[in-house]
Amino acid sequence: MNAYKEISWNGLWKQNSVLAQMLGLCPLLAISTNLVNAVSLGLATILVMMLANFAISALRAFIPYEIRIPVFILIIAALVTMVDLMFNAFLHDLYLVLGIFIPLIVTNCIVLARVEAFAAKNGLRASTLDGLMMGVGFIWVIALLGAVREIIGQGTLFSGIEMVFPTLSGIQLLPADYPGFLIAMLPPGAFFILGLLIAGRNWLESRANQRMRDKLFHDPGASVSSSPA
Amino acid sequence: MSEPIEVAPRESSVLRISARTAGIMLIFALVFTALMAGTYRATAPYVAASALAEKLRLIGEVLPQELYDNDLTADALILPPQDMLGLDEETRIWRARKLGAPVALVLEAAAADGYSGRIGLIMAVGSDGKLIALRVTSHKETPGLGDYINLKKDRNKTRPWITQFNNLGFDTVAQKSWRVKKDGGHFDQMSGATISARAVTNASGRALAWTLERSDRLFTLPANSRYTEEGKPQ
Amino acid sequence: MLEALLVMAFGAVLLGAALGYAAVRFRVEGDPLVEKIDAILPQTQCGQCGFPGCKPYAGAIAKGEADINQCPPGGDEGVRKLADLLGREFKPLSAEHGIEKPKSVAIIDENACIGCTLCIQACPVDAIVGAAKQMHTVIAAQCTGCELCVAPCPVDCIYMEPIKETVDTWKWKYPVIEIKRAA
Amino acid sequence: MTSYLFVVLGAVLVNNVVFVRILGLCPFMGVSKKLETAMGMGAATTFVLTMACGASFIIDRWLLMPNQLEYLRTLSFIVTIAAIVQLTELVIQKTSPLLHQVLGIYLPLITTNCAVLGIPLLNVSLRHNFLESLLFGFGSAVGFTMALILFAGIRERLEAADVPIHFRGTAIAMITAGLMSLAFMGFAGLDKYK
Amino acid sequence: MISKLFNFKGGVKPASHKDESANTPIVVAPLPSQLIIPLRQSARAMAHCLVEPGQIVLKGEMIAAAEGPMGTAVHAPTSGTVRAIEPQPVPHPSGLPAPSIVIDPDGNDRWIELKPFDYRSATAEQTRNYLRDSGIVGLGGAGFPSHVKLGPGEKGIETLILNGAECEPWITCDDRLMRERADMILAGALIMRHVTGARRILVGIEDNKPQAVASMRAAAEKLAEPEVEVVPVPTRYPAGGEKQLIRVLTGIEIPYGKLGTHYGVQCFNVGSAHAVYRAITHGEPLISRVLTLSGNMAKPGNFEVRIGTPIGELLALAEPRADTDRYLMGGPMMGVTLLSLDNPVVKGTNCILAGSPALFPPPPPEMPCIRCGACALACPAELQPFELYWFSRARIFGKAQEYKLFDCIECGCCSYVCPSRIPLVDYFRFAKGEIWAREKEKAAADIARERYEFRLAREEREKLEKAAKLAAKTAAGRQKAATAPTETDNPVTSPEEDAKKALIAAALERVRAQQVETQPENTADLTPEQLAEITAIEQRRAEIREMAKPHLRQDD
Amino acid sequence: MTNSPYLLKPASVQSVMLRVLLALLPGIAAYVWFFGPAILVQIALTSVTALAAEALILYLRKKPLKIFLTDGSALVTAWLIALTFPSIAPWWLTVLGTLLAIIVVKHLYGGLGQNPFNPAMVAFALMIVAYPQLMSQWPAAGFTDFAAQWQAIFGARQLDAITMATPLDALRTVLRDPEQRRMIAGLLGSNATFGNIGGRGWEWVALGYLTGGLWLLQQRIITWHMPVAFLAMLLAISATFGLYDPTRFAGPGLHLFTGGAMLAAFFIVTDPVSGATTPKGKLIFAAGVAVLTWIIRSFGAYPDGIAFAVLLMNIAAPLIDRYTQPPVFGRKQKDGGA
Ligand SMILES: Cc1cc2nc3c(=O)[nH]c(=O)nc-3n(C[C@H](O)[C@H](O)[C@H](O)COP(=O)(O)O)c2cc1C
Ligand SMILES: Cc1cc2nc3c(=O)[nH]c(=O)nc-3n(C[C@H](O)[C@H](O)[C@H](O)COP(=O)(O)O)c2cc1C
Ligand SMILES: Cc1cc2nc3c(=O)[nH]c(=O)nc-3n(C[C@H](O)[C@H](O)[C@H](O)COP(=O)(O)O)c2cc1C
Ligand SMILES: Cc1cc2nc3c(=O)[nH]c(=O)nc-3n(C[C@H](O)[C@H](O)[C@H](O)CO)c2cc1C
Ligand code: SF4
Ligand code: SF4
Ligand code: SF4
Ligand code: SF4
Ligand code: FES
Repeated sequence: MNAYKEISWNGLWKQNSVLAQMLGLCPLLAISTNLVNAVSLGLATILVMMLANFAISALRAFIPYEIRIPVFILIIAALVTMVDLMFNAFLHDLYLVLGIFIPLIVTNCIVLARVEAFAAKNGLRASTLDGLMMGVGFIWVIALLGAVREIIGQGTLFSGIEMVFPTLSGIQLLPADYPGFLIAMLPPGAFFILGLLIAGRNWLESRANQRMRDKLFHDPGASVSSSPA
Repeated sequence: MSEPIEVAPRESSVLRISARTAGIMLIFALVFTALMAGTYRATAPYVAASALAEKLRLIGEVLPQELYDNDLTADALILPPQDMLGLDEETRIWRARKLGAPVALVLEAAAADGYSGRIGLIMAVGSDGKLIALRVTSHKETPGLGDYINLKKDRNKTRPWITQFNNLGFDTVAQKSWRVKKDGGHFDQMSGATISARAVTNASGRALAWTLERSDRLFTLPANSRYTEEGKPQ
Repeated sequence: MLEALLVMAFGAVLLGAALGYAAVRFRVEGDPLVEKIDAILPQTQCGQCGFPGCKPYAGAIAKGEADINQCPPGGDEGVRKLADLLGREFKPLSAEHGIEKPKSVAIIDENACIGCTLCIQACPVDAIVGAAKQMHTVIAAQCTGCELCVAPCPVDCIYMEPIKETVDTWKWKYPVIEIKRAA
Repeated sequence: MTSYLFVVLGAVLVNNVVFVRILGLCPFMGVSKKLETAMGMGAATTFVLTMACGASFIIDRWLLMPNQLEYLRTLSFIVTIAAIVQLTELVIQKTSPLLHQVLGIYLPLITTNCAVLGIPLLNVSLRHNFLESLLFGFGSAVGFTMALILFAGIRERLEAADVPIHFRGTAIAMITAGLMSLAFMGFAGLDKYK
Repeated sequence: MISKLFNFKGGVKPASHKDESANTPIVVAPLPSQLIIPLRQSARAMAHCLVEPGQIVLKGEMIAAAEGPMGTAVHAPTSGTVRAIEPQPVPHPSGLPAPSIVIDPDGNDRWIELKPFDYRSATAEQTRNYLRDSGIVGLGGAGFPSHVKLGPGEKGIETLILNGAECEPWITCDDRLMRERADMILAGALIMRHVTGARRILVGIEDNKPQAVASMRAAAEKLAEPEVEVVPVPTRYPAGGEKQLIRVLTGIEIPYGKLGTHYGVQCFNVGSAHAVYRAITHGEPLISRVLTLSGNMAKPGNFEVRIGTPIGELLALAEPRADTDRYLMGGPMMGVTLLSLDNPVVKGTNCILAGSPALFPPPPPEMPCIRCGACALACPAELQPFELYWFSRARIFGKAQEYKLFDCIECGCCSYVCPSRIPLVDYFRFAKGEIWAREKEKAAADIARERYEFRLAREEREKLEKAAKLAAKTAAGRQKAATAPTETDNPVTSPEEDAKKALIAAALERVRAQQVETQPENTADLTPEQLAEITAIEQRRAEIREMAKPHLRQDD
Repeated sequence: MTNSPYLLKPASVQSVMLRVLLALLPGIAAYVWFFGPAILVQIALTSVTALAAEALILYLRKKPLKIFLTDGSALVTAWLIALTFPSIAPWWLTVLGTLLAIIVVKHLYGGLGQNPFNPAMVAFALMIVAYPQLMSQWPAAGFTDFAAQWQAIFGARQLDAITMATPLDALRTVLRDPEQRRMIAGLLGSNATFGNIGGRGWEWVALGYLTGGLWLLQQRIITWHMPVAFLAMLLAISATFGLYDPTRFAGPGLHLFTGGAMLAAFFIVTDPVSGATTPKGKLIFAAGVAVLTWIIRSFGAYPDGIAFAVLLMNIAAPLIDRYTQPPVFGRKQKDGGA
């Protein structure tokens, strides 16, 4: 159980694909113009990651070392193509919005990196969980980025939701005469906001470190002074 | 499968290794291609349906469903690239009829002189010579400034800019007034972003004129045939 | 369907063969990276990194089995160089492996030494001379200050002495920036 | 003839892969700490991407399109690219161990540089012919290399700057990339003068 | 006659303050109460002490001999008794003490017998050795041994340059020397020309010293020698820098790491020429020099001072003002702060400057560099000081070296002009020191690596040998096999282990050592020096062992 | 204790920045004369914002407030923002621009002296991308009614009466319309007398900047390299193309005396922090800005390319510096192993 917890924690925070490993940045930045796009792509990514990790973990015994990369890529590409076809068939509007970024999940470094670093060495259950958690780690970041960019950029949230659920519609979060800050929607804004997110993570990490250090170096001191001699 | 793996690479010849890897690649390729092909087969009808729906939705924006009763996709002309319409690739003209009588032509056009390049348009021209409605299908105008030509992006929700073309024809607005006010014409523009408005207005005027000149022929050519200019050989 | 399979089969066979061939033809031996890492390590050979010497630690880094911040004698400076070499992000020295100390040399109290040779065997760089039952002495110039000889000595006659500054070894200090917070 | 020039210039400046198309960011962030590595990575990517564009065009036109196998594009392109990359890697490893060391883990990761797949896919959707495909690939790669090198130049300087502690490293690099991309927006509109 | 002057880039023009001390003649300073003569002559060389405490020496007697190629001799500046040979504070930015000879003067100031040196009949080599033994070093500040600079070099020397620029504010000792002893300076220069075989002599003097120029010109005319030329050069700090002066007078630029001799020029301070003259024609070794006392003083002036005079004893001559808060040795641009007034005058001391908060206000706080480029415009070495600063500050030393950190001559022009008041030179000194230290560390690490690897190889070999022996033994007699495992035990034990256990282990160890007969052979690859050291140690040890025998614990 | 040199020239960052501010005054005076006091309001707004932002960050980073607040660099940035933004831009626009410039572009990089990008130009670029319409409403010449300008900055905006397209913008509008291209010769050619080149008033403002800039040169705050290279290159390229096809390309008069060309030549391109620093590098940098400015003005989507051109060259500055290091003393000629 502990191992699973660690896998989850790695995926969600410690080894977070984006914030810690700086992988999978392209879809992250390109598709996070609003929350709905972001989450959609995130879900597609999770799906691919789980399937890929599962498949490769299952097949790892049959893959010789020299051609492991082509084979991994072959498998991932096949999975991505299937997801792509599904999007085209069932979420056509979204398919048009996400454009080449669905096929590009293939090259999302994080998929291949995980497959190579984890699934190729671990069991089925752990690998699938790793795929899931890495994916969730990706999706929360891209969703956060999407939400922030959408709010700052145009003052709305969930705009474009009708592409997925035709009955719903986005909400205007800021006053209607909010002029919008276009930069947030454009590439520069994506970089800026991601930079701030990373700095935020650094800040949290350093605070955690500090707390740990305090625990290590102060608590014993405190207990010594308070404990009876 | 497991047998070749046990062969230590040092002992095997280059050829054998090549053959072995090729074999494994082959198997993986076959299995996964089969999977993909299966998915493709399974989703193909849905994909086609989605594409069709997309087209119909676009048409629906300029031409209300109630106005016609024929199957537009079956009653279309193939239109080769047309300079007058600003089109540099093959498009289609859909012909709407009600009870067999011509109702409207739906066609695409483009303005090449937008602020940031091409603006794609779709429009429905009624058999009475009026422009039923006009929409922008694609553009690269500056977000927040020139993008009001897109109905969805227009901040004026009560009377979006693009709707002022609804149901106008050269009878109500003379062809030489089919311009933005800034150029001495009939149509409003958004101050500070005249270029986009001018491009759309001028392109729509040209397209309307083009259509009206040959509207009869457009309605009468056989379905799914290729449109050619009169007098020119096929 | 059939075309798809054929196309992919064709590609797969071609690629698999080419790659298998290349993998054998172009195999390389040895890892020059280890040498490069070893060149950065301070060669104190103290084992504080958790490996029996600098070279083994270098090997572990190259294989990705050890982090780059485990060598206290190298200090933050050393970590920075490793980070540079390996294209990784700098991280401060890991506290569990020890802290950077001023460089020092071992001194054997010659009066107390019983000549047991334990320290000779502990010294990773043969900086202690002497033979069984004779007193031992550290050749200061060759002592790396690893402290490995201190613990084994049964009569506790080895101590570490920080190297003193002389006019010749003195260095200019980092200029202090004398901006005090106004108000 | 000039249209070919515009393909290249457009890919290098106006629609720069990194700053405008937002492709290839992982190596852009990862291999830009030093100028020398940036140059090496740029050269490797240029080679691979140009090759990939040529190869993928041929595959698309001669194998996939005639057989209505467009859905195999992603797969066949990426596998081709992976093969090109791996061959390149093996050759470099043998012939120039130094370069191989410098590029380290990033050479195999060229495969996962999404620009390397994205550009061939864009070639298809932009309906480029063979020469245009090659030039587009080359131009994009040059744009990538340029971005990488310029970025490395700034990052080397940043190393000595008194950046607030939480922003050191990737965070400030990200913000720098944003400002660079802002600067590249200045080229907007140049490509419509075809 | 007037040769074409060249220009050097950069430089600054601080107020010169020469008038304060330039107008009074050189005064001979009185005999101090004690003399402290450091054995360390320059960064490069340490003299070899010839005297012992208590020994009586005469004025001019050699008390330490030249050692090594860069060494020069040291002489007693007056007659008296050697009180001690001990570390004393020396004028060095570190303030650390260095070995020195302390002499109590007897007040008689009795000369040793002086013999002029007939350089015309001696070989150049002999003259150089004579100068070395007369303790002649450059008096321009760096204290570089003059006999080395007088060496033939690669191509021979064509031009001899006398440096009378004296570009630092306040300092006027060379000025006075040129005004008062122009003949001697030129006579010294002619000797140097003879030794080097140079063709011409150029004397460069900043044009803010017209009297010195006139006096030198007059002396030159008297000589009636061709190819001796006195050239006024534009006043701009650091026109007196060797490379800058050579550039101005000849147009030759000498890069870092090259010496004037590579280019056929050599540059000497006028004081050095004067000292050479005195040594050759009068046989007087270098035991005194002219220096300037100026700055925040009531009676600034120039004084002929014995080397070794404690600076504190000198100051009264010029009557420092009450608000003096520090003393500098050297000029305000390159001098060092004296950390103690006990520091003695050394051969390179050309000026003692009294400073006050008004003269040298404490620098305002350092601001970040705004890359304004003022420093680059001022740098006579044509460096980009702000780039060097940027890298030195962030400790990116490799880059600093790439940007030619070591070409910096530490003239201080960049710090002088910097609007952000950055102590640039301090950063460069820091960086240079770190780089040198690092190089030393690297060399040490390389040696350590070698020795470590050698040891590993040796252990490997020993193991193999042992195994072979063991195999032989087991073959010989099976019953002994039982003891074998203990022999391979690793004797290195944990610190917690108490001494007794270790002693037993040690005893076992010896038994084992005898058994296997493999003694540590780590003395195999030592240099003769090391071997000598070891023998010395062994000797010492033998003595100690004798002394310590009763106290040693019996271990068997 | 301090070390040598003990003498320091009386110079400070503060005096450098102060003189830059002084040098801006002639241009500002002309600005007020022709376009009313709105610009003064903007300068006040940006100055206060910049100082407040600076103080906040210094406080957060625990740096000495007084020294850095009084160094004047934030004010230079602030004034340049005010001068490059339309003087009747709404208050929040300039304030937002200034905040981003000071906080993100300057202080995230460590503050004074460390920013690789020109803060004022980033502010301009960010705002013209985000709010192109607001950033292109310039006051019409002769329209100096303070009340209306105040209204434009702080109140509801009814601008049509008081704005006009700047010449550069008018030019691009015309260039875009093939039918109007024929008119262009008239626009570009006939009116080209001083007082009418860059639109009434603007060339006097430019002249003011020129005066101040020359004074800065005389004060040795800037060197000749940047202004000369920038203006010469802009002149050369616009003259060449202006002669080649006067119906498509504006001539040098328009390029040099409209928009921010003069301001840029002396105050913006010369920013020491974000620009190149070697002599050759300065020439390349400034010439590069000129070429990019001309390209963006002539073909790009944004009317004035200066800001983008400066930022683009900022990106290249570290590399320019690196590859144009002047030879060090004694290392000019290749000789025996030197
Ligand atoms: C960055 C920028 C982007 C612009 N984008 C557009 C645009 O997309 N559409 C447009 O019509 N005008 C755009 N303009 C404005 C035009 O340059 C021009 O000022 C305007 O079309 C003239 O309209 P007016 O005559 O109503 O002022 C833009 C201006 C700038 C500065
Ligand atoms: C910046 C600088 C300024 C110097 N100024 C003088 C000077 O004014 N007069 C002088 O004799 N030496 C000066 N020197 C020392 C000379 O470079 C050089 O060492 C000296 O002239 C050599 O003569 P010497 O060996 O006889 O001392 C200066 C050195 C430097 C680095
Ligand atoms: C550095 C800089 C300085 C500027 N200074 C002025 C100026 O003094 N006067 C002016 O009219 N416009 C100035 N501008 C704005 C542009 O030159 C240009 O006129 C304006 O952005 C375009 O407005 P438009 O969209 O109405 O054409 C400046 C821009 C920059 C980047
Ligand atoms: C000649 C000169 C030009 C300057 N130009 C600018 C400028 O264009 N933009 C700016 O933000 N600051 C400018 N500054 C101010 C200062 O360099 C700037 O605030 C720094 O970039 C902040 O680190 C200038 C300063 C000087 C001395
Ligand atoms: S900790 Fe000691 S043994 Fe390990 S690398 Fe550093 S110096 Fe070498
Ligand atoms: S371990 Fe101690 S007692 Fe034994 S030989 Fe070494 S110094 Fe002497
Ligand atoms: S003079 Fe000072 S502020 Fe100017 S560039 Fe040099 S170091 Fe920087
Ligand atoms: S101290 Fe060094 S860097 Fe500064 S001006 Fe002098 S030579 Fe140049
Ligand atoms: S996701 Fe694009 S390169 Fe990594």
